[in-house]
Amino acid sequence: MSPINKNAKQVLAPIASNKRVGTYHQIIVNIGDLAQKCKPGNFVAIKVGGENSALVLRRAFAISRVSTSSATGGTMELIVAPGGQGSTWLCDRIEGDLIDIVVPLGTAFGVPTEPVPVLLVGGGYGSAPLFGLAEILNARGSRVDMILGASTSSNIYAPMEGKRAVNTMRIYTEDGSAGQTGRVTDNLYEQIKDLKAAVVYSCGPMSMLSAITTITKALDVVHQCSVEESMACGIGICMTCVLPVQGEDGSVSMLRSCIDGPVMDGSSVSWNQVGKAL
Amino acid sequence: MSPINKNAKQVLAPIASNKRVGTYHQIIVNIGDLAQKCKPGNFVAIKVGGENSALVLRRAFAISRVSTSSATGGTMELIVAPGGQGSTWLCDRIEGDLIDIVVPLGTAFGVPTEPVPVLLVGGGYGSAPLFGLAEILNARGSRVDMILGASTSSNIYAPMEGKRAVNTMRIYTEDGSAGQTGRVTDNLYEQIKDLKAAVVYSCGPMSMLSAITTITKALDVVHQCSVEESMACGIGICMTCVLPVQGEDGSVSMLRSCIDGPVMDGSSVSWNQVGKAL
Amino acid sequence: MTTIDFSTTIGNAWFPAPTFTASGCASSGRELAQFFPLREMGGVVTKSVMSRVRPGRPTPRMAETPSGMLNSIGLQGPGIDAFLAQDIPYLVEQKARVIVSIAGETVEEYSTLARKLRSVSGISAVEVNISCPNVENRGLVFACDPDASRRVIDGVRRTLGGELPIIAKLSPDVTDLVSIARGVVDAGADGLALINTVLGMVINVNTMRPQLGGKTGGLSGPAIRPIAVRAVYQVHAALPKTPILGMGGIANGKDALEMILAGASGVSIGTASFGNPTAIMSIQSELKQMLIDRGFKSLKDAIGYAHRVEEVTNE
Amino acid sequence: MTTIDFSTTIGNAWFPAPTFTASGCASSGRELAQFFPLREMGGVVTKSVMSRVRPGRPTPRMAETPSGMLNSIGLQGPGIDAFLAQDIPYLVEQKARVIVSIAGETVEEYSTLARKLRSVSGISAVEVNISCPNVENRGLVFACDPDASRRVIDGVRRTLGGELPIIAKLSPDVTDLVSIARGVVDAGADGLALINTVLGMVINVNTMRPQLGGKTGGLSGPAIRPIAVRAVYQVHAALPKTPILGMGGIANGKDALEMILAGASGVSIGTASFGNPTAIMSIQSELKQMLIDRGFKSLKDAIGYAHRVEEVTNE
Ligand SMILES: Cc1cc2nc3c(=O)[nH]c(=O)nc-3n(C[C@H](O)[C@H](O)[C@H](O)COP(=O)(O)OP(=O)(O)OC[C@H]3O[C@@H](n4cnc5c(N)ncnc54)[C@H](O)[C@@H]3O)c2cc1C
Ligand SMILES: Cc1cc2nc3c(=O)[nH]c(=O)nc-3n(C[C@H](O)[C@H](O)[C@H](O)COP(=O)(O)OP(=O)(O)OC[C@H]3O[C@@H](n4cnc5c(N)ncnc54)[C@H](O)[C@@H]3O)c2cc1C
Ligand SMILES: Cc1cc2nc3c(=O)[nH]c(=O)nc-3n(C[C@H](O)[C@H](O)[C@H](O)COP(=O)(O)O)c2cc1C
Ligand SMILES: Cc1cc2nc3c(=O)[nH]c(=O)nc-3n(C[C@H](O)[C@H](O)[C@H](O)COP(=O)(O)O)c2cc1C
Ligand code: FES
Ligand code: FES
Repeated sequence: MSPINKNAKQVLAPIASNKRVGTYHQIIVNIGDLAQKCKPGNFVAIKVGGENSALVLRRAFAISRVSTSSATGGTMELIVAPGGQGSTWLCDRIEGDLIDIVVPLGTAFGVPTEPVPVLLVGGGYGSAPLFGLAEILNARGSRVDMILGASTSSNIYAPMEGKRAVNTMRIYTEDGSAGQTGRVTDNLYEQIKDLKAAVVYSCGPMSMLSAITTITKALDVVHQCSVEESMACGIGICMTCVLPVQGEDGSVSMLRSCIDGPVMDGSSVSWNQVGKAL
Repeated sequence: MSPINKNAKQVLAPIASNKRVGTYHQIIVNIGDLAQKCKPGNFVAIKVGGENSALVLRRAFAISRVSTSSATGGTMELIVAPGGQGSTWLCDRIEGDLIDIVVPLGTAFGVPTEPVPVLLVGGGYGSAPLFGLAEILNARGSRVDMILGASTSSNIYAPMEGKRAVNTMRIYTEDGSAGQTGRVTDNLYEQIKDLKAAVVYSCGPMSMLSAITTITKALDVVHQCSVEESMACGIGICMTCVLPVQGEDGSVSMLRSCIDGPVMDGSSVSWNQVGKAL
Repeated sequence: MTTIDFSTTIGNAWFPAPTFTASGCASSGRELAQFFPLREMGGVVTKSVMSRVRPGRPTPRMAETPSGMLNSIGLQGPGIDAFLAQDIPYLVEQKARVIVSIAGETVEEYSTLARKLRSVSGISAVEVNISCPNVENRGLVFACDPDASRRVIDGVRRTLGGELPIIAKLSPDVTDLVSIARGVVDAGADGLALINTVLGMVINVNTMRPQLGGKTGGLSGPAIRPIAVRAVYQVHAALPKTPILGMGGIANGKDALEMILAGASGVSIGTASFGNPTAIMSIQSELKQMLIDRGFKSLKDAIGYAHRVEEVTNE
Repeated sequence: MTTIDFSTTIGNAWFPAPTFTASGCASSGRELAQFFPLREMGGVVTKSVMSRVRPGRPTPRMAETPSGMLNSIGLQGPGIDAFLAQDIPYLVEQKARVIVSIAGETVEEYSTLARKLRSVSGISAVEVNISCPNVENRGLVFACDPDASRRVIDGVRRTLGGELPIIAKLSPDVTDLVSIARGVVDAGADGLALINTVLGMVINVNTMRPQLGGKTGGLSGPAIRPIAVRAVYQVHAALPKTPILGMGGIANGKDALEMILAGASGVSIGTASFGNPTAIMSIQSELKQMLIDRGFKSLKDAIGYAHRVEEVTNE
């Protein structure tokens, strides 16, 4: 059997809860045993709009955390920003509603074999998958520090329970409504050095990932980032979600961010060629 | 102001109740003062499918009855057969849901100035508007008899309370599962004669209306029928819902069944030209 | 409240707003007047009228399709004389601005129709619907034949003289829309209406025959909007000075803005009015607000804005 | 359980079921194999492959539209040699029936590609995607040019000899689809694939520029189904003996049946697989059941059934 998405299944899953958190919705979905197959960084593709819908494509959402406790029977948590038609529809679902999902999809964050200090950087709802990751890194003995940024405080997603696995958390908002005024990248160079971080993990807007890569490259630190490109299928069959990625031999090719991503090695992404013709 | 649909309004109206009756749904909608403007035979055009829906056209439904009592604040009753996408969506609405309606539309059944015996003939959900009509005719002193037909018993819509205004009710089913085996037109000629009916009112499939017209013409009895053609707009702007109708001068022209109907003089409809090029 | 110059022009015709009915989607105007005053929109484009009374195609004349519909009306209508006697006076009385749409089966019929319009007052422009079968050429649709298209517009231009603006309404069912557009503009069209419906068909899986009486029908509604936007964008790129009335699936202010940015000077709304009788009014106010939100001082500044040349940025 | 002969043929190629992937909507096949065994459908139509490696168009490459989507992939691919080395062996190993889709920028490139296919085993047919810009003729799409279409198919036919069936894939963006179809059949095509995507555009109302990196894109999905059904119906009426692979917005068994009744011998499923990875499997079983319910003993009896002549009834 092919290794692509080898654990992915299409299932109808019931919503366990849907709670507003700031501008986001925290949506918990019962996915049973599939929860055991989900790794931090994986995403889920959800059918939106219901019957008779004019929306024909699934929407991708990062899996924030999974719980495999026998009490809940396996759940995954999503952090959804109601924006356009599909995400608004999803945020309108209530407990018990069934949603059609394909999960788990895509690559996962690589976890170091040794407990090394790591820094997690999230922008907006991009912090979501970092909390699941933090728990695992923390459990493996890594020191985990986190930096979150957003345009304004209500766009910062930083749940109480998520902070348990984190050593320090620094917050930046562009309007200064929470934490420091500015962007996550403002003092990133110094922070990586101070923390002696061996790996930077990131998730957020593409411009942020690109800026982080510049810094991690200068410091020669590993940067694993979760990218976000428009995806029509989420399973590797349409070629819409591509990013220019440099191979071992230096040549750049267009890789699918749904199966060769969303977690990619930031230093291999040819950021200045994103959105340009090769 | 133009006389076309002069009372029609587009409003968001709450569903008061939705109850299954046989294969149909009896749906009651709060329409406030608009109920006073609805006459038997009028119809309502309802937006279906909800937000993001791929269904772009309204669906027409005959108004079965209205209530203008101050207790309910004005309601209309619909009898809906869940069939395709739009009607199924409507039947899935629950109490309190708001629906986007345009009401009242189309022509109404003409009520005789004198109390004369009348016969009401309905096929399937076509009986719906006849009950509201029966109440008015009965209140005006007419003797009202009714004949209902359908393929099978569960497709007969004949509510208890509806029967109050009716003198006799005869039922025909094609499979014999209720009433007599056969069609409403089987003994219609004799029944019209026996009842000395001065007007036949009908609503149902086009083939039934056509067959009734043959009989009423032979007996020289007035036949007011409510037709059902595919309607894209329901308000007279698209010209999709036309029927060949003979004018005073004998010439046949294509009239819109949404504004020159749905109630039409059966003898003026050129039934054998329906669906043909003029 | 911020204001904006919301007016638009097509040839020498001025309209206070860029929102119009689409031909054949407002009947004579009376039916919509129940829902809003006709003078509040940019203008009424009337149903394409022919010389003589036309019964149109057999029913069923419509089929709903995903995010769209097919229609096969076959230009049912009362003929030009009855139309001018009954409908125009009503529209004028309502203070509506009127664009009369004409359709013919021969080049000559179009000219005859144009002749009848010359002396009629209260008409702002003539829309020449050339998406009709040419009986003189095996029923080939005029708008699919560059030469026949040109000849129709040329005949109408000569007949009308220079006064009334002519808007040629084109079909998207062609290999090279830009060359058809160029041809009719060369022949004297002041503006273009894009797009007419796309030829389609639905087969009823129960009867296992075509659903429409006329077998094929015209596809309209949001389903075709990307085709319409592309058509307007392509033609505006080639003929930036020619005003375009953009249409095809416009259902809200955002859709109207998309069409304006692509290069339309005004928008026509058809199918959306079937689903929502007051669609034109809400589209109009949403569009105005969206233009204001984006800092436009006038509608005209937004026309074709999506074509602007990329500023060179050095990051 | 009632059974039915569900098989279909295109030229001399036999398929146990009439359901195929649409080119470019199943990548190399491996990705879908996670969701169902590839051999269970009629066949895999591979992504159009060119001579050399192609990076494709810039992102964003897609935009969702009402009941549809635009794509602008630009035929990204590994080139024919890598494709034959990596993808074909996998598909053969999976016991999938394979239709290879080829695309070129010159008439010569198509022939070159065909030559490479001659000696490859495990291929059932070749789909020649001629909806590509012809670099030798101002980038005019081959399928929009009757003469260039014919020359491409003629070249492929000569190169392949008589063995592998050739399916010419046409674009609906033409004035006269039937004449293009006739031309390629005369030039040696055994079958036709209808339809490729319809050219469209979306403008982002925030950036106020075209949404796609490539500006225009191809419209697919249920929105275009009425156009596809019409295309298949028209071409089947003109060329009743030519097998057609029908596609465009097929999302369930009913849609597939509609296409078969219109005249398709098989159906390809593209966009529906994006929304539902197992779409092809459910379409296949729904279609089979609907045919049985309607009393068909074999799929072949249903092909083009909507064209049957009206029995004369005397009512
Ligand atoms: C790998 C991945 C992970 C994601 N994780 C999250 C998450 O955890 N929380 C969350 O709220 N959103 C997430 N998104 C974005 C999400 O998939 C939707 O795109 C977003 O919710 C907007 O969809 P919409 O239907 O509301 O908007 P619409 O405007 O209706 O969307 C139209 C189309 O554009 C695409 N699109 C719009 N915005 C984006 C975007 N930002 N990125 C990619 N495609 C877009 C949509 O997918 C859709 O196909 C993720 C996207 C990807 C690719
Ligand atoms: C004047 C009038 C009164 C009606 N009254 C009733 C009523 O009281 N109760 C009731 O259940 N239905 C009634 N109908 C039929 C109703 O409008 C819907 O057409 C029917 O419910 C099927 O719609 P759908 O969305 O479920 O089917 P779909 O298959 O999704 O409909 C597709 C399209 O075909 C049209 N269509 C399908 N069936 C019919 C039909 N039988 N007549 C006309 N158009 C059709 C639909 O309106 C729609 O545009 C009436 C129709 C008209 C014109
Ligand atoms: C029911 C109907 C009737 C139409 N009649 C005409 C017509 O008479 N003349 C014409 O030029 N276009 C006619 N059209 C095409 C519309 O004017 C318009 O070009 C097309 O529907 C696309 O716009 P829409 O998607 O907003 O409806 C008709 C469209 C519909 C749906
Ligand atoms: C993302 C995408 C990629 C496509 N790539 C190709 C291709 O490489 N070659 C080709 O002939 N058609 C290609 N097509 C067109 C499809 O094969 C098909 O003709 C069209 O999408 C209509 O079918 P659908 O509505 O089921 O998707 C592509 C379509 C899509 C959506
Ligand atoms: S989203 Fe389709 S290949 Fe990645
Ligand atoms: S339904 Fe549109 S005119 Fe009657």
